[in-house]
Amino acid sequence: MIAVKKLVKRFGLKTVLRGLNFEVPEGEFVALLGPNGSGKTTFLRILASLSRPTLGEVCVAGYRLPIQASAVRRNLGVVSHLPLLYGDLTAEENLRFYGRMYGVLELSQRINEILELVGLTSRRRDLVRTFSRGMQQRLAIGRAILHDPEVLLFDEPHTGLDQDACDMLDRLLREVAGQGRTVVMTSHDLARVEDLASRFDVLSRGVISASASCSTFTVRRWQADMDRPQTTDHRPSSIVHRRSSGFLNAIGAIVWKDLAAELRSRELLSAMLVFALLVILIFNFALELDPLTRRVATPGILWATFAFAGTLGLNRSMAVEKDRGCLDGLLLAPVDRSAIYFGKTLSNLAFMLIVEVVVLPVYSVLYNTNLFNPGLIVVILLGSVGYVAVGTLLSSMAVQTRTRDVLLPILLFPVVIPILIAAVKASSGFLQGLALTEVMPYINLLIVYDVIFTAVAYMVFDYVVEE
Amino acid sequence: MIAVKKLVKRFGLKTVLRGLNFEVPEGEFVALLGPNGSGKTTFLRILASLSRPTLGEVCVAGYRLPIQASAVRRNLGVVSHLPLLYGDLTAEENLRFYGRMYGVLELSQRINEILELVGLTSRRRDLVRTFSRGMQQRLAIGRAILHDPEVLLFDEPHTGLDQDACDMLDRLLREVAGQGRTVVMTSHDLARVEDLASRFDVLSRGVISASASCSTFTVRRWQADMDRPQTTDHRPSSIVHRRSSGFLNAIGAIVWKDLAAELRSRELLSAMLVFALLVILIFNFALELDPLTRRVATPGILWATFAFAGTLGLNRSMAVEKDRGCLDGLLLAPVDRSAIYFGKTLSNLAFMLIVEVVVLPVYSVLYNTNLFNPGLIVVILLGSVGYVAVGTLLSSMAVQTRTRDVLLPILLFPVVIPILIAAVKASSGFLQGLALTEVMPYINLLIVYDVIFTAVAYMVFDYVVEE
Amino acid sequence: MKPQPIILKVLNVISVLLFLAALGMVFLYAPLEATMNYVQKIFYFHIANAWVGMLGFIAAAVAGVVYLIKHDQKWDIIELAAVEISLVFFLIAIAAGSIWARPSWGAYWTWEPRLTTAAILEMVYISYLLLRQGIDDPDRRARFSAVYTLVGAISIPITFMSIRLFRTIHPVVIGTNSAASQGSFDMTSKMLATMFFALFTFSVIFVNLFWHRIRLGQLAQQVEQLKLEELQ
Amino acid sequence: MKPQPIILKVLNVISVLLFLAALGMVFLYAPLEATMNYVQKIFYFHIANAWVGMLGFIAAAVAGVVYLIKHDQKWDIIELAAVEISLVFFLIAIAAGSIWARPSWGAYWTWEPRLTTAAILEMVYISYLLLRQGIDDPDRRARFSAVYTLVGAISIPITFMSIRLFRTIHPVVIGTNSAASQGSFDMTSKMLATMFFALFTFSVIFVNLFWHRIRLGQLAQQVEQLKLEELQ
Repeated sequence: MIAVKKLVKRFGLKTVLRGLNFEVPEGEFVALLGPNGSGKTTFLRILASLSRPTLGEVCVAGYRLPIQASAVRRNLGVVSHLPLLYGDLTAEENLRFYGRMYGVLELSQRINEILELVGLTSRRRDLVRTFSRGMQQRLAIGRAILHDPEVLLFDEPHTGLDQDACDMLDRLLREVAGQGRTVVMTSHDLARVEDLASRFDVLSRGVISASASCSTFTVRRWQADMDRPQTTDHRPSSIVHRRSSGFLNAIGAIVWKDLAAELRSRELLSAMLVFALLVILIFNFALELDPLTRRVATPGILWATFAFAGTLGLNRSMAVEKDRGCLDGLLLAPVDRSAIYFGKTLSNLAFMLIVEVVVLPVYSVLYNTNLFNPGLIVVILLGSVGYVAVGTLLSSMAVQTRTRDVLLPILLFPVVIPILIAAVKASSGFLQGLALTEVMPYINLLIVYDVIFTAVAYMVFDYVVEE
Repeated sequence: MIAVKKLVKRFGLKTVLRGLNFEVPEGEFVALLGPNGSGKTTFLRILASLSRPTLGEVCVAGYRLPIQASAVRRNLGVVSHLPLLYGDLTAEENLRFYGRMYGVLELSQRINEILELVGLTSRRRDLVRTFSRGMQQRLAIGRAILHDPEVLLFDEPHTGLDQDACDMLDRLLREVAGQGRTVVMTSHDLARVEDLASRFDVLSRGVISASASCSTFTVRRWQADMDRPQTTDHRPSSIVHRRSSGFLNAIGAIVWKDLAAELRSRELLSAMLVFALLVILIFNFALELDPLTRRVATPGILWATFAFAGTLGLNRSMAVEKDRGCLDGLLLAPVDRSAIYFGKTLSNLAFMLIVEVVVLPVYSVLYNTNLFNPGLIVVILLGSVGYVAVGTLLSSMAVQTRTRDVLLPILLFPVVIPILIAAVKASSGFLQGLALTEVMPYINLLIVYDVIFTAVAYMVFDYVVEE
Repeated sequence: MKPQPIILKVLNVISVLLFLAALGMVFLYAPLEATMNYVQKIFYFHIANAWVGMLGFIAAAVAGVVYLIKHDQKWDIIELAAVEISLVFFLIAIAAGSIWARPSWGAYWTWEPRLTTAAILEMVYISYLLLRQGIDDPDRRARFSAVYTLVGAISIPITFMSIRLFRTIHPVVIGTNSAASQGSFDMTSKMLATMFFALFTFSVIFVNLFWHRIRLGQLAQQVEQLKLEELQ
Repeated sequence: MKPQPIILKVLNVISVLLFLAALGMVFLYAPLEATMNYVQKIFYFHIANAWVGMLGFIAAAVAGVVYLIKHDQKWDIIELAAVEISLVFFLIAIAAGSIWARPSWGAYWTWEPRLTTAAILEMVYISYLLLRQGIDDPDRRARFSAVYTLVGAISIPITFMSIRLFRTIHPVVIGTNSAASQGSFDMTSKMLATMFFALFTFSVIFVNLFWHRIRLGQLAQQVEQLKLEELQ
């Protein structure tokens, strides 16, 4: 089911895996032991299609990586020490989101089954943020088997759990693994896995340095099977109906997820709005706007406000994905990476537009100027699209750096200057009632920018998220 | 040496420690075992004076916590799973900084001894950022024993180390502990500590649930003593000369550390400067500054630029302290918390002033206006002091929140509006050559603000850093 | 949760009665103002709301200081209650002020010291709520909130002073008539009586609401407690 | 590190000779311009530096694209070399342009499209360096740098267009004389020859420096490699 030959992985000059060979037959549970820093996580990330092998062959579930990554992802479930769950969604909503990303059919019924299995039916409507670490980890396992994958990868799933939670997790792991799935689980602690695995491989200095099978396993396994007679070694492959999750479907799922989470926490929108109002306040006192200057300066103030508030929103929106490992969760889904890009872009655009829709009337009242102008609406839409198209790309980069606190505006502002110029000019053209012919060059520039940068971001987004 | 009676610790409604009793005689090495989440780290943080006990008595090194925290800190060395070291300083500079914070006399000689002991003499001039995890952990132990403390606390020091590094660390721990020091070390792994400790206590559900002494220890310990005849159980207390680290001394050490690190990495200043220039660029295009408007708008643009670039710098400056646990390192030093506040404030002020010194001439050239005016310099100094005084306080708060990416400007801007107003008015007064009597009200307002907020921040900073 | 104590129930009734009486005084007892006509009636509510907002603002700062001294979660609940009440009443005061100012200023908004300071105060309190939202550990949340209330409480008067230095065209209500063009008017003694009665009424309403909000906070804490116990 | 190959050594010599020759042409061969006098000499260096900056800019973008296709660290080194050279030469071009423009514009700086675009390009490249500094993993650093070079390369022409639409008073050097008041001048054929010779010289210097910088990058990589081996 898993076959790895002469796998080499280098990070720059540092070689982590040095010609590793590894094989797991169908239905076996292999524990991958090794001290911290031995490359277990790197190896598992390669199996999970999250990281590219430098050299060597990797086959998972009958498909080759990285070429057939999408097919592998369809048949793969991953549990890491991060939960890969959204804190501001309920247990049920998290499962629903991932179910849509994997194209699971009859999803509601499947979610009920999973919640029953992981013992969280009574907490289904509670936010994952309020869950204990153990409950989160159980739900993470539920997420991993939601689409009924053939192969399961567990990366130190016991990290941070107390004894009771560990025991509960072990019971669940045994149950999940007992359904004829192929399982690889890493651990730095032999005691943790000896009841579970049928084979132990030791990863050391970048190769499998030892391997041992556990004879007692078969007995235990057999007993476990007796308890649940419906499962067999060759499990029926049609328990869960899946269709290939469509491009638009995945985009829709991501946007729905972002909006649902924001509707509940409102932390991103309220932060952007408060910041936007503060920027306007600061402009007011900094520029001492008398009515005449104000008329000229209004478009500039508006766009500077949108630009500053926008970076705040982009930063937070991506930080949410990164902090709890959710970005990995998205990347594990069998959808095109560009669907992730477009999904995030659309939700960022939605946040930006909501902020603009609130800021415009507030500004109108505060400065006693009428900003309701259909031309202005078009400019704001075009400008926001371009800003968010580049901003989403660059914020996915910024959030993966050490200096993520400060990097986004520094990366973003120099390249969005043309948008800001064109948007300011076009806005002031409409507000001053200029002829359409005078405004059109700027509108055209905005359209050109939007089209070019959406296309470029679409093409390079892969490189930003894939290792 | 350590005596804890009926210790209770609650976080809000959640009780972590439930009447814990714990005693360690002088010179003993106690291993504190317990599963993840059992409260080991919380307990050690209380012993380390980093967290306040809710109820109960805690005595460390003969002093009571939290009343005699400063005396405890003088006699305490802590190693946690975070290195508490600055990546942009060399090994030697890190030790020098902490030595100054602890008031170690004959520091250079002591640093040489320590580097020798932890085997890093050859790497003394390399940045800690380039060290492997194991080297960092060894240096962290060097940092902990630099001031020759009587009590050592180790919080899972093996986390994230590979086998070789663990072995090396064990040798070092044995050597360090063998000098008659009292040691408490937490672990979730018995195998890890059985060679080291003379007693094992198990922490479970908030109390010590079991305790066992290791009979073989005495023999081993005796052998270890034979190897190094100079150490005795009652070690001479005068190996390292210390004086009480003065208030100004500690401030100086912090400022020196920040400037030295920044001089090397230049990442904070360059980020602030680039951002400042970008803000000016955006203003230029947003406001379409013709020469007349420009004259009026200059002070406003300058101050808005300083305010925006300032939040970036404050954010990064505090994130550096927080990310590698260095804030804990500062808090462990036997100096008043307000020394930490003033030290950070002074270095933030230095960064802000450097940025302003660069921005002013650049702005002068770009807009062909003369900004060299002694009055303006005074205003900039006064404004920056107030801004940084509040900003340092609020950024120490913001960095400890979940939404740290976005929170600082939102917290800071509403309360610094009076500074911005007064600074803009005073600046434009000086630039337009108004009479001093017209400008003075604003200068006075700035001074009042600076004095009041420095005093308030001084008084409340304790509450921001202490748990 | 204990049932409402008798005094609170009595206070509920008194609050409603006082509010009705105040309404009656404003619309029936107080004379119509000459230039602004019925719009001037808003003035009473504007003043009363601003007054209550101020009370809440001060209560929050005091609760913050007490929390920092006592480290008792109770004062955090009180502080949050005061902030929320202050937030709502200041918002009403600002809205009422805008409507009242519309005829005299020709715009819903002017950058006038009191109005602007109230708006900035609203920002401080919204930032306060965002700060609370960003912290999960209740102890730290309470500590940071208290510190921020304190910083806000000190900054607001300075903000007011600085904006006042900056510009001022707010109607000077009680005093000379010189600023008539800017929306001031003569207070008759009946108007004055109505105003003070409104202030008194809203103070009682404030105490009543404050009490209710604190009870709500305690209830929320108990719910949290129960959830936690269920978890363990 | 291998010693410098023969071609590189020859190139070193040629670069120096060409540079001396260009100096000679600028100061001895090219005629003095009537209104601006010696200040106009700067023009040749301004143009040549801007040209080399442009070459480096294009080289960086190409190297970025190739890196994204091949994932070979070599192209990252080339990209960084091109960016650094471009950064320095554009900076010189901007400074030279400012000095040259001083007499005709009456200021060191005008918000003129070419100058402003060059300044924004500098910002893009400084941001590029800050991005690199913030990433420790060399693979990710190379990937992100390549993406950012690409984004920058596409944005810069659009920036130029938008600023051009926004305002323009840059001297139109070759062409009509209508914009004389804005600092343009008539190019004599000798001047033209000098300009082209300067362009050629600086192109050779660019190739030479580029080569040296790439070798330096490789050297740095080897040092890193050695340190890593020592660690293990």
